[in-house]
Amino acid sequence: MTAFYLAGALFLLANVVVALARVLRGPTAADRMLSGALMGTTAVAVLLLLYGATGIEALIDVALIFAILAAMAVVTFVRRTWPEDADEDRPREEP
Amino acid sequence: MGLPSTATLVVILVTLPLATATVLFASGRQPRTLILAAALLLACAALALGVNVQLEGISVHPIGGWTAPLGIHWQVTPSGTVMLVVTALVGLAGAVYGTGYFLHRAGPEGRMARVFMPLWLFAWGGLNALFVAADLFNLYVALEVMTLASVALVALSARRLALQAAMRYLLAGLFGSMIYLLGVALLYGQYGVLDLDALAAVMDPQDPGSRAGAVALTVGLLAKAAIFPLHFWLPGAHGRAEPPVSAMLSGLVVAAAFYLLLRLWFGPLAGLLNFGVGAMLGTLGAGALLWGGVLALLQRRLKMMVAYSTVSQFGFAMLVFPLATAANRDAVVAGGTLLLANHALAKAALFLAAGTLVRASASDRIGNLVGFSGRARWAWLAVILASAALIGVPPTLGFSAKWLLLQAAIAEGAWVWLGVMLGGTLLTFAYLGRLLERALLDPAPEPTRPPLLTLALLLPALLLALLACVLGLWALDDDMPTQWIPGS
Amino acid sequence: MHPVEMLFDALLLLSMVVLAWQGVHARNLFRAVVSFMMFGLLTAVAWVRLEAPDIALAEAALGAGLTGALLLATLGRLDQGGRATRLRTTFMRFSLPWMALGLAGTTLLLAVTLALPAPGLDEAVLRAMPAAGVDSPVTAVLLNFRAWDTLLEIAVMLLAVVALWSLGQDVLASTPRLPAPALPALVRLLFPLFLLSTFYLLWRGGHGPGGAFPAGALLAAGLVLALLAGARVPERMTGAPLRCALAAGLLAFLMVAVGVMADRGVFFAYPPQHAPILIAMVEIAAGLSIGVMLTALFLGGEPTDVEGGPS
Amino acid sequence: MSLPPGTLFLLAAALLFAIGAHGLVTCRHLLRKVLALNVATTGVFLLLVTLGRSGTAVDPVPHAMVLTGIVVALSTTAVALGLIVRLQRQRP
Repeated sequence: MTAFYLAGALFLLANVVVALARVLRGPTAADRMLSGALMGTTAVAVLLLLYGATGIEALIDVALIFAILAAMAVVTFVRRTWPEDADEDRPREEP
Repeated sequence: MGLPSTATLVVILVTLPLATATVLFASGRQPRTLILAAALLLACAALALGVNVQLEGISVHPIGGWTAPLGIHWQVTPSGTVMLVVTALVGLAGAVYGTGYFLHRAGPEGRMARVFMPLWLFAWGGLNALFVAADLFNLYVALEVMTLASVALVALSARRLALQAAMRYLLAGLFGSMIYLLGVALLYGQYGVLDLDALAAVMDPQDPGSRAGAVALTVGLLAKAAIFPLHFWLPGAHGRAEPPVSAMLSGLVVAAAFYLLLRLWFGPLAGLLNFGVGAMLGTLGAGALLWGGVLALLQRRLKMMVAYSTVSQFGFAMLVFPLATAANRDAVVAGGTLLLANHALAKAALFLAAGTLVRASASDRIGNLVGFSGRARWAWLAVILASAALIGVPPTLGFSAKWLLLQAAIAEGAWVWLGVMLGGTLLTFAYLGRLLERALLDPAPEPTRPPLLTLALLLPALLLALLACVLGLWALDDDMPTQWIPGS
Repeated sequence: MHPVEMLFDALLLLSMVVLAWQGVHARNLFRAVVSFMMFGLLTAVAWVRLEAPDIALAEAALGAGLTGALLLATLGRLDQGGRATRLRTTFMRFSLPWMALGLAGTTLLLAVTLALPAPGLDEAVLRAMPAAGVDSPVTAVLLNFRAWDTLLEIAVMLLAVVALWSLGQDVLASTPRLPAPALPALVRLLFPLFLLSTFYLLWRGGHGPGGAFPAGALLAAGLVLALLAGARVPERMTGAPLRCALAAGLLAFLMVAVGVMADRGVFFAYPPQHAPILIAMVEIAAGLSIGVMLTALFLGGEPTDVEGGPS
Repeated sequence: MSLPPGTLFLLAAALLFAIGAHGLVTCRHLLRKVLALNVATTGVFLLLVTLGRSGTAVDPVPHAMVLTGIVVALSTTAVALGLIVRLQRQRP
């Protein structure tokens, strides 16, 4: 059973990596932010599966915090940062 | 004796500044009597602690009743106590100076008046916590309190250059803390203890963790103590800040990082201090001595000159590492500690007096300073006394400190380091002499509208400078503690 | 170790390293910030893998949650193309030598750390647990064995608020970029949930992972969301009451630390029979105060006026 | 597999530390420097906790240290970000 949970977690982690590619490629700020939110949701699922594998109850709390705080980043983004970066993936500044 | 016990005094010294700062912040007001009473009480507690240490020697005070290695200890050492006393003197002087410098102002600068005292007390509390700490991680947190308060104090002067300097200082300080924490992690991974004495008991110079940890701790502290070549942040931060802030930063905050170097290299890391390490640290010191001294000579602005002088003086202090051997360890540690104390008192006096002179002259350029006249005369007197202490004219504290180190160098036959020390002293003489010569022999005309120089702006600098001169007599006494820092 | 676990760890850590690199060097600043936020998220998962649920909780709440919001808000406050945010660096232009140095350092660090025996203090903690007054070992270390560290850490936090206020800037630019009509309703729905989870975590802290810091972070998140949704701080709350709430955690901690000296004359030595209740008191005061402090850190200035968007 | 336990985590910690330190030195934008500093600090935290685990049982002391460290890092980051904004608003 543990192996099953772990395999599930691994699969979801692979999904996180796919979302990561979207974060990196954009092209718009909203794309990045949304795929970031997706990563957060997937992480909640990963944590719950890890709870299944290990039985550490605190993982549920971690997942709870992730789920609750996911709103915060997106709301901050919408209220404070957007649509400053809504346009193309232009370099905001040279590195 | 009617003095409170050492443990009580330590509790007062570490909690009172934090509590007062918090209360000042919460009330949003700056009642002058409360501030001065707290500062005075702290100074008395530090002096009483000094008396206790003279009688009892090194003492250990577990916090929460937990013994090492699980719990945290406070450790009262002669070296740390000298720093506590000096901190209290400079802290008190700065608090008095601050009431004269900031509180009369209204308008946009009222902001500075509002936040200066809480930040000052936070820094004071961080320093006190650091000087009694005997635990690697506790030292990290105390360092962070000190650094954050110092950065905020530099940023108090909202001018652009000051803000930039504060940013640079913050980054350098955080970089230093991070590397220091890496060292803590490595040593914990090797030995599983954080207490300095417990670490000294198990330390094996051959272990990879102890070597790597020692390097990391040292690099982190060198960045915080602004030792060449990691000094780049210091001149701006100290030169651009408000005068009382510069006094605390140059006199105490940098000294605290350097004190920690002493505490570690002559405490738990003592087994690693061989010829090569000493020579390397000494070379860095010689570089700082030369670089800071030459740049101090070239400065046109008074406070920048004093700031570069700090770089140079801490280069001098680095020479304790190559001079130390098993035989003269305690004398060298004593010399290093007294050097820090002398520098703290003299440099704080110099910065406070510089602030007064700059205000009286309405200019920061050395060429435009008011001459030896009127009330500015008292500020100049403080500059002269502080210069004498920095150069090391007998019988100042600077002389006693340098004398101890010179003796060690002669006994070891370390002629190179002896030469560096003499050269550094000459360089100090040169740049301070240039300041005195410009102002005393070639005075600028009187200001048309002389600003009000209150006692609060004149007295603290003068008293600190006087103390730096007079304490040298105490330091030549035979009653000096034999062991300044507990060794392995 | 199970091979699937190995694979999981490898993938997790690889993603973390890639995100860390992007978080520092991404071409676009916004991309860097989002990468850094995701880095924090995966770090929390890494803490879980290291059997450190307490840190995972704190990282999820502080590292990933509030830091991300703080960075995004800062990004919104910076003008574009402003050159003022850069430091002049003269001798650090060349990336390659530094990179070589970094790789050498990595190898050295790895070689050293692999050889460390890591004895640890777990046995000492276990022996002292019966007298600690709490069941969770991490809470016992934080609030009893090494409580002095924690007190200084709360001082650092309050100091950060004082420092930010001393910079004398306004509360963050209060004109929201876009209208968000559904937001107030959402926040009204979520806010009780935040409060509930705050107290849940405070209660958990006594016997499991949880405690003042994650709880405070959740409270702060709730308050920040409410402010972002346009809630106003009542004017009578901005002066002394706010300052007192900020200072309350540190003051309570100091009072307990000094107050218990009445028992045995030792700083921070809780009397054994009262230790649980005293620790719980400290934890609750600290948790609530931390919530307010974190909110103040997010706002970034002294709220002299009202805050929030159009209500 | 014959890797000693924690090898992967130690490797990641070392890499993160190096990435952060490298970024702190080479980046010019202040916000990036702050991010780099945070990355490096995370590397140090990871190192601490991994070392705390490789003994017989889980050692809570590094956990407490890292919790303290996270709060300190957040506080200093907030001050740094405030300074950056202030610096930019300041007209020369």
